Amino acid sequence: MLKVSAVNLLLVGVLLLNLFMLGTSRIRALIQAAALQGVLLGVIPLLIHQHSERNAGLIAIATVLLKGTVIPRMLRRALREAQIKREIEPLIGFVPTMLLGALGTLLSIAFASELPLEPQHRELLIVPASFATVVTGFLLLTTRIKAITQAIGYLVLENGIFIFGMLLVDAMPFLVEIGVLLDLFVGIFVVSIIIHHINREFASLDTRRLASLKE
Amino acid sequence: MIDFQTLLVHFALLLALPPLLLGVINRTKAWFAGRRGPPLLQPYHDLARLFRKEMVFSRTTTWVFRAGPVITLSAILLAGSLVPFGAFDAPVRFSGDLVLFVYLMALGRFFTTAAALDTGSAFEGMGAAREVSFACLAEAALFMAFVVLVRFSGSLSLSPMFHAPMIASLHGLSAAALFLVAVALFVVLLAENSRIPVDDPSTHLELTMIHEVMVLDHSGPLLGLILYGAAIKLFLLSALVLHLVLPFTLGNPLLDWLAFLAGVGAIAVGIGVIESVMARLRLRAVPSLLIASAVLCVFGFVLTLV
Amino acid sequence: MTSMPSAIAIELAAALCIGLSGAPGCLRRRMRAGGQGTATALNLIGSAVGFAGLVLHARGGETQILLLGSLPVGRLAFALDGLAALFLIPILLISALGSLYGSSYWRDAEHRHGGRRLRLWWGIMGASMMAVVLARDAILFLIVWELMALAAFFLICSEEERAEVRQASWVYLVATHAGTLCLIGYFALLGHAEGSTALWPSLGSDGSDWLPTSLFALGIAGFGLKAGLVPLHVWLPGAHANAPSHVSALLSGVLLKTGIYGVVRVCGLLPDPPIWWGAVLLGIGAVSGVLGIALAVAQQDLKRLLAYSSIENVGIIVIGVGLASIGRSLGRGDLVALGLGGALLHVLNHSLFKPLLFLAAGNVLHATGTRRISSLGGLARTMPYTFVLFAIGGIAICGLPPLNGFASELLLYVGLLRAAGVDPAHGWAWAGLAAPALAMIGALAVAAFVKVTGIAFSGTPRSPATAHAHDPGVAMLAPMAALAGGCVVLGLFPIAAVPLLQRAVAAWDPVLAIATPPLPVLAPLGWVSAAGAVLIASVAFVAACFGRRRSEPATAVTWDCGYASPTPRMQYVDASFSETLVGLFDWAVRSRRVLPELPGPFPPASRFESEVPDAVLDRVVLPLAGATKRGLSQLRALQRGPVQMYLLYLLLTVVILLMVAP
Amino acid sequence: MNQVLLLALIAWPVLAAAVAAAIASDRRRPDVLPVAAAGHLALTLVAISPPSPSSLGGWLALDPPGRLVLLLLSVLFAICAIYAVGYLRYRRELSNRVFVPCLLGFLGMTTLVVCSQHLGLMWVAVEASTLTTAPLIYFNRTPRSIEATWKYLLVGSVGIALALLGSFVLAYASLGEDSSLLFVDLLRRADHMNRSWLHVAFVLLLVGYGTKMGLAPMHTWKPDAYGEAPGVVGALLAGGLTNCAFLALVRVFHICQAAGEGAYASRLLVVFGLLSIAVAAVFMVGQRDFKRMLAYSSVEHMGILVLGMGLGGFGIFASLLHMLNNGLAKGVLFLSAANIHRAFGSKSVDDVRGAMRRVPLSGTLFLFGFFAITGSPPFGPFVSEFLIVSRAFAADRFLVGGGTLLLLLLVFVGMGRTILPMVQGLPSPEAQRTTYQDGLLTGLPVLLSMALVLLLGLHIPSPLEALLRDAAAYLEMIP
Repeated sequence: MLKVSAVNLLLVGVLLLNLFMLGTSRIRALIQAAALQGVLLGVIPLLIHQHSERNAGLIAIATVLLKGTVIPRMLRRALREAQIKREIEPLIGFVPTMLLGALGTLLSIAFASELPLEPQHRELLIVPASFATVVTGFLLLTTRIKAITQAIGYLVLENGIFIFGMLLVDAMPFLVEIGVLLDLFVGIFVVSIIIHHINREFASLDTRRLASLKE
Repeated sequence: MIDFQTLLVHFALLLALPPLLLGVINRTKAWFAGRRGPPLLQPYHDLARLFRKEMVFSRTTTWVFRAGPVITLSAILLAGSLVPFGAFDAPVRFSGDLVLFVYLMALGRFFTTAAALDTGSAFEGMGAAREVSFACLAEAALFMAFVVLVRFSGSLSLSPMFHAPMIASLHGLSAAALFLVAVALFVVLLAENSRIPVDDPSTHLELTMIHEVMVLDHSGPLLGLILYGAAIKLFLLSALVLHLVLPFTLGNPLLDWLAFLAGVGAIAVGIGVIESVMARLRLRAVPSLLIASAVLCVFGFVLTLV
Repeated sequence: MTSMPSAIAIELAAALCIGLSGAPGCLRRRMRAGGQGTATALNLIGSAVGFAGLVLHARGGETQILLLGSLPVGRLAFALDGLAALFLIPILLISALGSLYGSSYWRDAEHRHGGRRLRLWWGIMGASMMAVVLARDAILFLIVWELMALAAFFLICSEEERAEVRQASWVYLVATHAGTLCLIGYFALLGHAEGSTALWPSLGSDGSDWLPTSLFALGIAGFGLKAGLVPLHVWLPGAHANAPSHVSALLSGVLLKTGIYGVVRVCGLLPDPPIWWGAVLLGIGAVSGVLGIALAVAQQDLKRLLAYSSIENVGIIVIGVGLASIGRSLGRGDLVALGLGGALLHVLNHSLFKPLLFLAAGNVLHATGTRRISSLGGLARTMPYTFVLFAIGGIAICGLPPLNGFASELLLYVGLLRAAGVDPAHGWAWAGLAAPALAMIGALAVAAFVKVTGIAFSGTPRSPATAHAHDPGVAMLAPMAALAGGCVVLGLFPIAAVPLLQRAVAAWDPVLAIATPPLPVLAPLGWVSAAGAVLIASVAFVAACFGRRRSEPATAVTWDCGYASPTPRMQYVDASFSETLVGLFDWAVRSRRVLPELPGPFPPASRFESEVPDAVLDRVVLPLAGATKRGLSQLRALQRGPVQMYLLYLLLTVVILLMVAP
Repeated sequence: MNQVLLLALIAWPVLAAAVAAAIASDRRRPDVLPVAAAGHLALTLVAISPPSPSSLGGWLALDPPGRLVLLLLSVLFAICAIYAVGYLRYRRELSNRVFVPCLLGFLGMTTLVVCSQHLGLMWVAVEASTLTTAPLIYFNRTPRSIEATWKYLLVGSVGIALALLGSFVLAYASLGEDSSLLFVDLLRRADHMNRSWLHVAFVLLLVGYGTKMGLAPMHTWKPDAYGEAPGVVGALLAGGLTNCAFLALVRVFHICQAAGEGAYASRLLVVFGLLSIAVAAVFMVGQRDFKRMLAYSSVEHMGILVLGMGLGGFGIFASLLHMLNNGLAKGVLFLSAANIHRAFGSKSVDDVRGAMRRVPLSGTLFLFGFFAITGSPPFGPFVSEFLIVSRAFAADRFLVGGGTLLLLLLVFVGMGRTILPMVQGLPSPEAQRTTYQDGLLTGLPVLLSMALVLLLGLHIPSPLEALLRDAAAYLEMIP
């Protein structure tokens, strides 16, 4: 029971971080928030696993390492290399995006309540939190202009999916979890390389310049 | 089938009478104009004179120019053997001979117009163009009339078809249908022989619009053939129309022959009268006249359906 | 009985021989005159073998299927029945004569690039057309059908360096692909109804009524596109006009007939089709005939004129097929025999005189370098043989006695009139209305071909090239002479074709065919021969009466009503010749005119131009296509470039799908 | 032997990739490709012949559809490997240090996708294959190619992420005693699955793997990627990667059918199929860039694949057959298009004229490839498309069948209007200045794949037919 409330507490934190990420205007803060979210996610498996502590522990460590430290560092490096203004340029303003995010959260909660859950997951906020985070990721991806902010959006999207994975921390084999994390890592790695090249070719990370291929 | 005893009489009439028809027409017109006019046999004299004359050919012409009148005349003569005269069946008759009749006429037209174009003269080209253009409508009208008669007679041969009215005309509706067909056929007759109101044969050659202008360059015997053929064509169509205006027989062969001659003469007089009292139509108006005649036949056809 | 498979085998061997005729040439090194003789020889041999096979088939009994193996979903099934045999004749004839003609018309010396490719596809086309009529399996049929279509495409764009050729071949390609798609639908539906891909099945009439109807519609659309029925004829004029002339001959003489073949098979689908099938076909046929020939009269391009007259002839043939279908619905064997017999006889006839005309046009094009009728003239003097052959073709195509066109049209007239008038109780009177239409078609055909012979061949030359034209060599004249001979023979002795027709009709509708008197009883074919003979005799006689007179007659300049020195430019030209008729059909033909404005009493030199666009292609299809393209290009805004937009599509898709999820 | 076979099959290309990376010289490096391809093909032929191998306790195995895809993949890669050697000779100015290893890595990862019998593992493999292809698209090092890569990476990764979420949801739907993510277990427990979770899972997986396949409206990365990538990469993506994604989708669809939700899934598949064909047709009309046009053609045929799958019955057989036909025909088109691109130095239709005279072999094959891909007999795609339309009629879906035929006509017009002017006519003088000529290495592979397409149209070899029938039967069978 205690575990459950603790987990929900963490998830609420995650949701708040979502809104913050949608609202903030500074890329550095955005990266911080994403990293913090990663750390929070890393803690959750330790709380909700039934058995197989070892795997849960390993996963938690890997998650915290990757999402909390390594990936944010890569992003910061990309940011440093690209000599760009630290402001986030939204396609639509911050307030509208926040409102959309809030709306998305509400919808996710409503939608999640439609779906039947296993008895041991009834009280948990996992499903709504996961969907809300996914929506947040999408919002970052679709409303932000700088390539790097989109990368962060992708990271947040993955976080949301990771949250859903908590439901299956027992069913899901260790190998797959690690594989997923590894893929995420490589993905972000390749993305940051491409960001590097974009910056070199276009002297900016403004994706509005990446619109020469069209009908 | 062919029966030879009528064949002789038939061809005798076919070859002898047509120029006389022209004479009758001219006399009628003269009478209306208050002149004495040429003697009835004048056309024979003209033909005889032409056949004696020399020929002059344009340098641009080829064998088509010479072949045209010859083939036309032969086609018309052959067609003539299919047409029943008065109460008598045609010497040659078989199921489907009506198609042969129409297509022989068409063959004649093909060569007349080809010969006209062979001279390369603008006038004759003009005439040929009008001839073929109006024929499209005239042939449609003619065939529409034939369809009605086929429905009357249940036969596909000219002789039974044109003798059918004798039986059918008792019925009121069919009498109406027959009347429509008769009018249409008469219009076709005028058009095919380029008489007024479609064309005026008696004007000076260059000013006539269709037939005469096509034969500008023909001279001597060839011209004679052409005129002779035209006369035969007129005679044949008049014989066809005759069946519809007096659809009965007297029973006695001699009387029937006389009735036939009188009838054809009467039609010739009628043509003469029309030529005297009517003016020539504007060229643009000719198609509507022919279409009208075709429509009459369609009405006749519809009447046969009820 | 046992001779039958061997007959099929012989036909297939012939097809193989023809199909490979172009291959040896391609094996030679480039730029070396390759295998022209070989190709022609193989074509001739192949068609000889094919005719031998036909003779064998004529001896032997009824149809048997020859199975050679399997395809991914179908079987390699062939069969040779009366109908197929009849359609094989034009294929064999024209592919042989055409290649003979082409061997000197399309020399490698003049056509370095195209030559060997043309011969290759020529062979393939001949073979695939044979396979089309022999095929007895839907998949096999579609394969050879498309092979034929592609071969025709490559033949049409033999001179692809010319823009108009590319345009014409493109229009053809779209049309034929549309047709193929219709046929794919047709055979898919047929397979659904029959449960097999075997051809040609006859459905039980108990099937739900919409299925045969939709099959009929699909079949007529698919095959009608190939046959060139109005309004599906859009590809035909351009393709025929721009292909090499012997290819035009093959297209018009044979390719269109495969479409007719399909239409005939489609009409054989039901044992007792609804009468409106036949009525629709009669209507389509009449419209195609009248409009086709009306447009032909209006044409100013020799080969386009011939192409439109092909549409007219296809219309005539389809009238016959419609009559046969009506006869089938009424259970009247005489109508079936006369309608289908007339149609098939006209198929044979048209495959004689139309190639003849196209080859003659080829001679003219070869000698003068132009297809414009109004710049020709006087060819009767410079190219006498070509003129005679063209005239024979022209008279025949107008259906005038004593040539072959008359016999087939006579059968149709008799059939239509019998349907209207004879035994009215079991008749369908409205069929009678098609007879005047046919008569009008005939008269218009006379107008069209009088115009060509008169303007292009008679008179005086209108251009220097025309003045120095000359007849081609015997290698080009001989095939034409053969075709002309065919026209005369079939015209004088149509009886000769009767056994073929009887077998074909029997293959199409065995039930009614048994109870029907033979064609010569139904139609006066004997009288046709007699009339022809008498006509020729009387012409000879009258001519003789003049022949013995006088020495050389005097010659003079054409009498131009007193004007002493007429020039070639004063002659009547084709546009003015057809002016009246174009005016008469203006509602369909819609000619474009550029009238000169004549300012003041002494106007400067000015010109009058008129052209006749295709009623359907230029006024309906192309504008429609343009509008569609513009409409679709509006949708391109969906892909403007920003990746955010694309990601939004993903999100929306997911959301919508989750909303509609049950 | 049976145990290690699949491991070898996956490890061999990866090994080759390592070797290629180790080789220093740009000249020598490409020669690794044919060797690796030959080895892979040999192993494949062993693997697809019974007994079917499996290893890692059933995580790696070859199910009947897998055999088909593996065969196609291996053959296509062999063809492209030969071609790549010839192609890279013309691109000496660019280093292939990344290109060649990534090609081989791509082969390894796609093989892993085909062999993996575990939902999660399959996802990992698909994502990995996405990552290995990104550098391939970026080969030309131009701003446009960066843009293409960026879009490919972002859209692809997000799509794949959705697929991951879908996999999790599916796993959750079948949660219970002794549940695992092995397909056998999922199939076995299908009828206990929770319906509403299953629907969510299928939607997410459809969108996710559909993005990878390039179904409309998730196809947006395709024209950019195919347009900017080298032709050989385009061939591999259109013929290989998309089919792997299709295989993944088919496996999920199979589970849905087993769970008794086939009707719902089929409806979605048919809808997406028709939508993809329609969208492709719309964007093909008036297309000026012939490589982008091929991309849309790929979208269209992905649509046809899912359409056939959704129609069920012998539509499944047809769809699998069409997968082979389309893969090989795409090989013909992309490779010959690449040759034409080399010869004219432009991929805009306005600059390309008379390809049949400038590069006779490539031009002619391009034209015939066009006829093949538009479903003209006697080429392979005709058979499969005919079967699919017949299936639509047989299932009384007459509107679907008729609509498909209409759209196919529109596609034909759109493609033909673009392609015919390219191959016909006289080439412009600029075209004569480029050095490219059809050679053995760049011509033969195209000819080879064309021959295969033609063969499939006229006669399907009995072993292949057996494979197809097994696969169709396996997908129709519901445990």
